[in-house]
Amino acid sequence: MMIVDFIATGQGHFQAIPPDWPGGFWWHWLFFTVVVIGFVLTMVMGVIYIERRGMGRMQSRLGPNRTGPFGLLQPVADAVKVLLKENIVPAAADKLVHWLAPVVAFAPALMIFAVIPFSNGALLADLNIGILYIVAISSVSTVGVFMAGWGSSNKYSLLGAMRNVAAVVSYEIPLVLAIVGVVLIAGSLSMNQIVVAQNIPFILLQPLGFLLFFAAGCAEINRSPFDLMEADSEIVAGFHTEYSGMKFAMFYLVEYAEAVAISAIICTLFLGGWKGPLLPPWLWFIIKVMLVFFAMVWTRTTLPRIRIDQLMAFAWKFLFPMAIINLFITALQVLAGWPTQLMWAMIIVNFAVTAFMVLIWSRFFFRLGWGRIEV
Amino acid sequence: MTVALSGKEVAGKIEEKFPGSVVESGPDNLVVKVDSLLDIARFLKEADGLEFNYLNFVTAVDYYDHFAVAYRLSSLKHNHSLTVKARCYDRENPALPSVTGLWQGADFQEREIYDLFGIRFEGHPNLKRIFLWEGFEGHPLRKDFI
Amino acid sequence: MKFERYGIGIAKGLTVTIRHLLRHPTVNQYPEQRLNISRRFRGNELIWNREKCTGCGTCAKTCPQGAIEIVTATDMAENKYIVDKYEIDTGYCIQCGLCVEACPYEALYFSHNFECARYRRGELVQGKEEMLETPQRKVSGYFYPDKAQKLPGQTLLVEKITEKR
Amino acid sequence: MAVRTEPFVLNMGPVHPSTHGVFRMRVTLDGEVVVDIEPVFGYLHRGIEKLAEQRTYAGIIPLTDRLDYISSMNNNFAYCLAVEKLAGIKVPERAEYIRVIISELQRIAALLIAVGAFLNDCGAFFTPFLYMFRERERIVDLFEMVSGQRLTYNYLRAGGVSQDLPEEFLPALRKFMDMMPRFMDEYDRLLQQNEILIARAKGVGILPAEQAINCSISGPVLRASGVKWDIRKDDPYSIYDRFDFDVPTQPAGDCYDRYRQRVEEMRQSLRIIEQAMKQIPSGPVRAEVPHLIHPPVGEAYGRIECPKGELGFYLVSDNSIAPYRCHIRPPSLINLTALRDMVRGWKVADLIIIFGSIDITVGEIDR
Repeated sequence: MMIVDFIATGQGHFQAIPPDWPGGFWWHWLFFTVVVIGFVLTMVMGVIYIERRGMGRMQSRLGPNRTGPFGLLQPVADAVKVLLKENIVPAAADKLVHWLAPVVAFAPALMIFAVIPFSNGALLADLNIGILYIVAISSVSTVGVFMAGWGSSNKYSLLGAMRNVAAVVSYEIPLVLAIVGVVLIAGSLSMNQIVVAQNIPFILLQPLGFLLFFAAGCAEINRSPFDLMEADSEIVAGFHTEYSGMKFAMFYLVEYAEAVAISAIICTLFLGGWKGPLLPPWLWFIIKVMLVFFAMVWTRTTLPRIRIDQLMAFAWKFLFPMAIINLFITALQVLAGWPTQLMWAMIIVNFAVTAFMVLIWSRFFFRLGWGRIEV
Repeated sequence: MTVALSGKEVAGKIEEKFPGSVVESGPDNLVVKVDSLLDIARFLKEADGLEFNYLNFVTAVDYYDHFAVAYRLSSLKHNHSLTVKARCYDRENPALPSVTGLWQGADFQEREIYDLFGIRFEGHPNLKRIFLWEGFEGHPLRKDFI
Repeated sequence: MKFERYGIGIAKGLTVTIRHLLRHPTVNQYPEQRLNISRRFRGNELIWNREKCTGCGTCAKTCPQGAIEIVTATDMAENKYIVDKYEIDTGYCIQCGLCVEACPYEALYFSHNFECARYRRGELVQGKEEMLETPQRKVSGYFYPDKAQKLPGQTLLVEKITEKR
Repeated sequence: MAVRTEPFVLNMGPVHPSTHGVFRMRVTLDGEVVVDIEPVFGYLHRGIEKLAEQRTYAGIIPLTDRLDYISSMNNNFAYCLAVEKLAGIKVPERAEYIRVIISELQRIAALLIAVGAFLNDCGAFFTPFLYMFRERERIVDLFEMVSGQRLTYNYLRAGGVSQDLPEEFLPALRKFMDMMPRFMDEYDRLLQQNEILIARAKGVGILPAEQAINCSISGPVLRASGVKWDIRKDDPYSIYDRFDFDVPTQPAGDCYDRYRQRVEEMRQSLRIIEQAMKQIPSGPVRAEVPHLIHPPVGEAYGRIECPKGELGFYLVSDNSIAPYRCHIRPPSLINLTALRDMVRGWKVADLIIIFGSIDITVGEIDR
């Protein structure tokens, strides 16, 4: 029904122009396109720097510190180096698919940022189905990844791509279910509305939802401990084993752009987005994105990788039932009107529920490593 | 402390069971006939009081007129050890029975001896060259290999 | 197997890594920050004492790689050998130190210099003149404890505090 | 519904991030499940046994450094034991203690790498590996002080060690010994109870005790299968009978047990060093041994418990200055015998960690 509406009314669904914006829709569109591209590129450089330096320090070494002040220009140097490299295409590769794969993977990663608010109303398109749009778009990257794995005609690539497809298909479900809890409380699918509705960050109201979303999001974008699509110790580099030069740079960009995207979504849905005292909203937003990304770096530094069957079991036997239960409890609370009236009670109850559920579920129903598939 | 069993004592035990199979016996080793090597090996592995369940290593030495293949056996239960040798006089096409059926640990080592000395082990499940590639000429650890 | 659940092990691990974030890194920045190498350093270069060498060739015999080439002539008047050619191909040298240990006249030492990379293989061959002791190339204390005493002490990582910020 | 699948062959290595060198496995996979595996060796074959036949007894010691290049001191030790047995050389007391200290330090260093590499194979992105390298670096520093080099030490000689310990060695070792247990606790905190590691490694790649013995497995892999067999205890060489230490074993013989076994062995090594440091006497460190040894005709087998297992040198002498035959018993190679049985039916990811838990060095496999 909604899609029919959307097509029929066309632009009508864009809430589009904030009232004080000088110029029309097209200026808005042009400005934010530039902002989004600039934001993604600079943030990718920023997070690469954070990842390498932060991980270096956690591993008792320094990380890159030679190019520029504090090594800040290292991502630039990397980019220049990788762009100047020879572009090698395997003889047996499916040339067209091999060539197209990075583009297909990159476009959705960029498109996600269209609906992410940097400040109140400051976003490319304030879709009233923003979160649905994100869910739909974000899994398109998988097609690119699978094209890369298939087109390279390399067995490692194929293994990596198959793992990725399996993981993304499974993890979409808990991801979406974790979002629904937030949507229920906020009462809107629009990203901007969700932020506006957060008088307190939703992580307090939805602790279990946050955990589920964080785990599922990490799996969705191949961050450790779910990075087994490009597990370097097992299948060399996974789907981009055969990529080099510019195309490899694209995949590298996709990897980090997706990480930034998931961080941005997490901080929009759970951490209050651009809201914060004193500092300007866009700065708050960037700080929060960086913090979430740092958490990902932190887990990547510490945790071993899980196996593919454990990955699937984790999605279906742990995250999925937990998400359902979380959704059920949230729905009851929303029916009872808690989010508006008994906010403190909801915080306490939900934290208790989270701890209780995790304990019970891992005590009786699920343990990592159960249910190995025998041959 | 691992006790090195006297070859003479063990030779006596073997002679009882398989008369005429021991060629020579010294204080710490004994040399057996190639034909009865597998039987003796099984006897050494299973006989009470010996129970050599652990094969430390297998190796060969080229003495120009013959190859001596040495099996160093020990028993983790009784903590004693023994070196059993077999001599292979054929230089063109030396062959020995494989002991992989008794001690799986001999698998790679027999392949290694095959590779580097050219001694074939009959009954080995996968007797291929191990370090050098198929088609390499000669067997490097033979003394006449330059 | 009580501890296998609830994420306690994961949380413990996370504390360890975050604590390392606040510690000093263990690495040092090589060209600016140089550590003293061992007093007994066995490097790529050898140092030869022209006065003490009698040209007996023990070093060449001991060398397992055959990297030392020594050609001598007999000086009948003084009843000794004259070393015509003494060459070490440091490209073949495995720095085992057996030649230094074998020299009966204490005429061969290791050099304490470690930055001796070359661009060409041919430059790796050390001739007679390049093997003498110079201020840049000090004698290493390998096998000669009295020489070792004169060298600066080795910087040890065990003495570097990395646990506190 | 049964899906019809078709196995395919994957060539792992010789250049692969986690084959620990140039080792190759032809893996037959059915989807992700390992159906068959054939290890292929020889990419690092240097013919050390053949080379040894043309070198003097002293000249072989640098060759042994290059066998298992992360535990060179132990290789030297095994070789020197064999030569001493062959030529009947008596080693001075102080040299024996130095050997034990050095060899146990080397064991810690090698086991640190083994554990670190195993955890790295499990996917902990270099963190445990780098932490353990940090401690290994401290040990290597001590070795550099003693022998002048950081990897190929060439320190032990038939009849002792090449030179005495420098006087600053024992204080530095003391400092190391004081800090090491703290770091070991830290490693345990990092990953010992990690749920993911337990899920990955517990029950994976089980090696039963009978099969381990039958396959001539030795070292930590054997002990992790529950066989209490340590050459230091059961056939004490050098002066190991003077020290009080335990031989830890693990019950199950899976990857996690092998990992724990190595950590426990490090602690035991620390105990041995502690005692040796207290007892070390002064005196000469090298027996009067001629440069060119002419051992009597005969054969000798010198073996030690090296970090990978039983490392032995089987020397045959013909009374010349070079051994007639020098056979090396490589623990890495022989420990791989059971690999095929251990990995069949597990997944690719398990193959990597099972292989990592065996802990091989290709320099020793191929020789």
